[in-house]
Amino acid sequence: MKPENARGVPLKDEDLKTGKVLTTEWRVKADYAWDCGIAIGRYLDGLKEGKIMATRCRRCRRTVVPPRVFCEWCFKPMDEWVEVRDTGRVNTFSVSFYSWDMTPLEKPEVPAIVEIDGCSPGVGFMHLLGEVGDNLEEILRRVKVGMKVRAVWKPADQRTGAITDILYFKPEEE
Amino acid sequence: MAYQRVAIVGAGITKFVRRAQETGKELAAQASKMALDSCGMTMKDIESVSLGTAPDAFDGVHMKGEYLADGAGATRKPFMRSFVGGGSGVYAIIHGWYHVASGHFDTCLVVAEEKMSSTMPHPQAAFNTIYDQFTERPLGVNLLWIFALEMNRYMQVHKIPLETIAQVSVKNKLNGLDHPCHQEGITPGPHLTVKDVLESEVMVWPVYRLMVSPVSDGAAALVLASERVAKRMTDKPVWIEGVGWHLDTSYWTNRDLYYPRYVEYAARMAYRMAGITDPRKEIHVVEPYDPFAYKELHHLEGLLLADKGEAPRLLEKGVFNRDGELPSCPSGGLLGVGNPISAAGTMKVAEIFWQLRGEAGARQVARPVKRGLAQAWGDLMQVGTVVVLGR
Amino acid sequence: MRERVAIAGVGCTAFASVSPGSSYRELTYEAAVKAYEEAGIEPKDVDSFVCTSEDFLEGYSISDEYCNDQLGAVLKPAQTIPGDFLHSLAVGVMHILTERFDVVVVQALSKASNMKTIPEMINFALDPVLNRPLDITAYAVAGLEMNRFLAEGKATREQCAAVVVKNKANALKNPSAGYGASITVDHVLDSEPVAEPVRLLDIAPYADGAVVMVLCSEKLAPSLTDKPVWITGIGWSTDSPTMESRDWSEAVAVRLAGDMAYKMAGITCPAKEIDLAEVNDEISFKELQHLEALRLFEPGQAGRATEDGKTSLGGTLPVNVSGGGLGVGHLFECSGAQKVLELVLQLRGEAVSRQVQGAGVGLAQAWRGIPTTSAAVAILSA
Amino acid sequence: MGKIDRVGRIRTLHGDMGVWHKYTFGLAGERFFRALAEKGVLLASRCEACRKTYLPPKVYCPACFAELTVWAELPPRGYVETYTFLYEDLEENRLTEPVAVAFITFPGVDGGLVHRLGEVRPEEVCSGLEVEAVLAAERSGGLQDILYFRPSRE
Repeated sequence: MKPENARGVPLKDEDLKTGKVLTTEWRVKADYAWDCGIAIGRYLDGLKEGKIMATRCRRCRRTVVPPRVFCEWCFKPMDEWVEVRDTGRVNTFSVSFYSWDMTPLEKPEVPAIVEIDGCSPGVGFMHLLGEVGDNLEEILRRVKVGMKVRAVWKPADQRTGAITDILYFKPEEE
Repeated sequence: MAYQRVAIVGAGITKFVRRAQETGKELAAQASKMALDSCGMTMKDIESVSLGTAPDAFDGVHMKGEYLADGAGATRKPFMRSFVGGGSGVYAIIHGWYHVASGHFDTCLVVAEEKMSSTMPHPQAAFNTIYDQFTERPLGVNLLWIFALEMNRYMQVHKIPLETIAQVSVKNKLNGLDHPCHQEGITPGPHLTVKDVLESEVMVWPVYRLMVSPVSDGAAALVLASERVAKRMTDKPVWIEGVGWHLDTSYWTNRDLYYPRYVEYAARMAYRMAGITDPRKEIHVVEPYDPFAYKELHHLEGLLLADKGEAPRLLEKGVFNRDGELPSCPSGGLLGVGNPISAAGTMKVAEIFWQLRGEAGARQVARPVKRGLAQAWGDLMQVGTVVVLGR
Repeated sequence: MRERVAIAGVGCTAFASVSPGSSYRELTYEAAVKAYEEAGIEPKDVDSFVCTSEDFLEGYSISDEYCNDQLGAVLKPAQTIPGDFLHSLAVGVMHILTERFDVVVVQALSKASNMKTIPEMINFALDPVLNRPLDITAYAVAGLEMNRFLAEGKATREQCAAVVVKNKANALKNPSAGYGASITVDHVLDSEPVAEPVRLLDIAPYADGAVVMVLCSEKLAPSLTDKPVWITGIGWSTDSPTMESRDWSEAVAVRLAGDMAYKMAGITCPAKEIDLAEVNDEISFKELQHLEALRLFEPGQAGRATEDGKTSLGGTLPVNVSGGGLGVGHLFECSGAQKVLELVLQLRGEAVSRQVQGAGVGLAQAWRGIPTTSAAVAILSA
Repeated sequence: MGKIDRVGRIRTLHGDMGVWHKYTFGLAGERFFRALAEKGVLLASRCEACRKTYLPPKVYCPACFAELTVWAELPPRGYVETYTFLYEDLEENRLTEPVAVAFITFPGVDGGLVHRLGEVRPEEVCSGLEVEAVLAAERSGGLQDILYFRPSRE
């Protein structure tokens, strides 16, 4: 039966910790100062002012967020900036019990894709939902795909021009 | 048809393990040696090397392709790395196919390697860096989010119960027990049931722990040869009849995740080249990419091997079992064998290679097989890479 | 000679030390619009898109995710090659030679200015067990190689400095080169030592920029351009990547890549058949080392030829008339693209103030930089 | 969409790739650095087919993939093949004292080691200089177990 006598020496986590096997560590300093450019620059400026800025292509009749200077469908420059509303509908969501580096969370986070009102159908961005409960059962009871939500902003003086200027999206009565 | 016909003549693989003592170079060398020995070739017979390996952030070496070069036998040879995220494991074969089909070379060694265990504090932390630094990374996103969001969308649109999706884990993890290289500890035992899967820890709902393929170290390799050389090397060459790959927009939050159009376009490209008009009849065994349980069903629909939303029902009818009409993931897949990302894709191509030659032993599917398909997926729900093989 | 591949359109942004007004997407978009305009095509006419990038240079993992929208490559065959632009060019050539594709777009860009810790990034490419614990700047590799190159009498220290003087003077005549200067050999020799004998002015400064090119099959070329430039030879190779098992003075991978490209192009005597060359000069001595590995000069002769002006504009074999990396700036993975771009302008006779008269066959050679031994070569002809 | 034509409108986002790494030494590295730590000796591995003796040793031959089981201790004396003097550290700070680094080969061996040179005046350093390894008193297993190479004493 193929494959035969495959190689590979498995180790246990302790082997690395107890020094049964030699190891060496390296903390790379990989620092960057990314140029935001035209589209994302204006987008982050807008967030600082409590606005969600989108761009619109007239030929494709598309208003999209996050904004870009080109329409990737027809490859022409976008025609105009459009301020869209800070409300929308949940396209999909999940309930995360782990942080970005797999440390368990006491209170679960609720990531979601929010379709933003004022953009083309199905167009939105990823953010977190809030005020929807802090255990799985309650969250699954209160959060539904298609549900209307509204952005909750940081106070103006604490906003820096970042996606985190929006704290989360909370449910909105119909 | 102006290009040379190309066949796979040899395959090699290492065990998939959670933490390997070997360096990435040593893993690549072990897989390459097995592939060459399996068809009685040496590096003198190899004219070019195509390496597939995923983010440098895992092995912890910048320009990882260069670091791995002497592990892939590339010293003083034409050597090129290709990188399409998780799809690299199958794309590296497509890349190798172009090396030979274009007439540049008569042989090409395809090597795929991944050593995720070097990443601290946890390999998942490296996945945070695949997200857009301006609009997504500040949210503290981890890889499971995007899968859970897609899985939930797929389940909602087609009303698929969790129990059905859990069956994929059971099928693949039990299949994986028959694979000599399967990773220890990822399958509780031969008695695994849907109930066990749904009682495992909820990590990022609706993804349960036993629905996620493990983090792994491992390597796999294949030897490609032109028709002239292949016929000299083996009496059972497996022809690369179709190759296809497509990349969708990176604005993944502007597309509906319930259906992988990029996989469909990649499959159509490969089918057109292989002269396949009715894939559901002409493909006899398939290895779709299954990093998460739902993803196998999601990809079977993208590969046009099931209508949209139909894959779960075919699963329940046993169509995708090893003794079914269209065996899917007979190897055990990423869920059952392990997921060293790019090496996992190449493991799938190797599985189809062994199945078509009738050498899969305990994993050999019941029905006769003449044509098989291997597929990988990658990036932000964005790239499909497909290879159609035939005897 | 098998079927040839044509370059039907080229587009590039300015090459500058910083590019804060554009994001990496906008930089590529600007170059793509120019290239598609020149070839008279739209993204839907393109069969395959080959992008070039390295994760840790861009600052995010799987840079393949973010390469396609700005090329219009949505739901298209697109892939990323972590190599130099010349490696991606080779992929484009292979795609077209299988006759499954007629039009292929190749892209590369540099956002070097966005990296805050470049030496640590280069060091991060060293072996974590055998080299990194020394905690030294990766320019040590260049120092060890240059010292060996000089010790074996391949060239004198002054001849290496003459390369810097020549390339920075050439750059003064290239409007898109940012690092032109009128300096002397002594300026170079007296600059601050970094990894003796490598000094500050021996090292090409970094630059930003993007290049996009449209390749097409021989039969389609007439319908896309009336001034095609033909890729008649392509080759690439890698020597052992480790410090401990490399040849310290000869660029073996460059020789092998060159021979592969010459074989495909049917070139038997490169020194006579190549009219001009754009070769990697990331560190001054590398230009001389690469010229000899490419058989354009006999071993030990490239240095003297540079001093005698043979490799200057107007010489018998002009080298790096664009200014090279020392004059235009080192563009990381996009370096090869700047070299091919120069050859396209020269072979079309559009190089104005720095036109090489009667340029018919040009060579572009790339090296992936410290600490690699990977090289690629392309032969272009009018 | 217009270009940014005022420096005040330029926006930059600072960030990093927030991972660090813990590496194993591999099968060959484990054996090499254990021998160095415990017995203070350098090992090389031999490929008969290619007639090559690799330093640092490998468990496979990069040229023919043969498994290398013949390992041997090297005489403690090596020779400087090439060297350089570093005037900058990793963070591009100027060094007050240049650091000498060399590639050291050993008789009958393919390869060698890159390491610092110590106890030597810059003008003494030359190709062919015979050197010996100066080992740390307390050895934990790794390249740091060699402090530097110095001109050999006898």
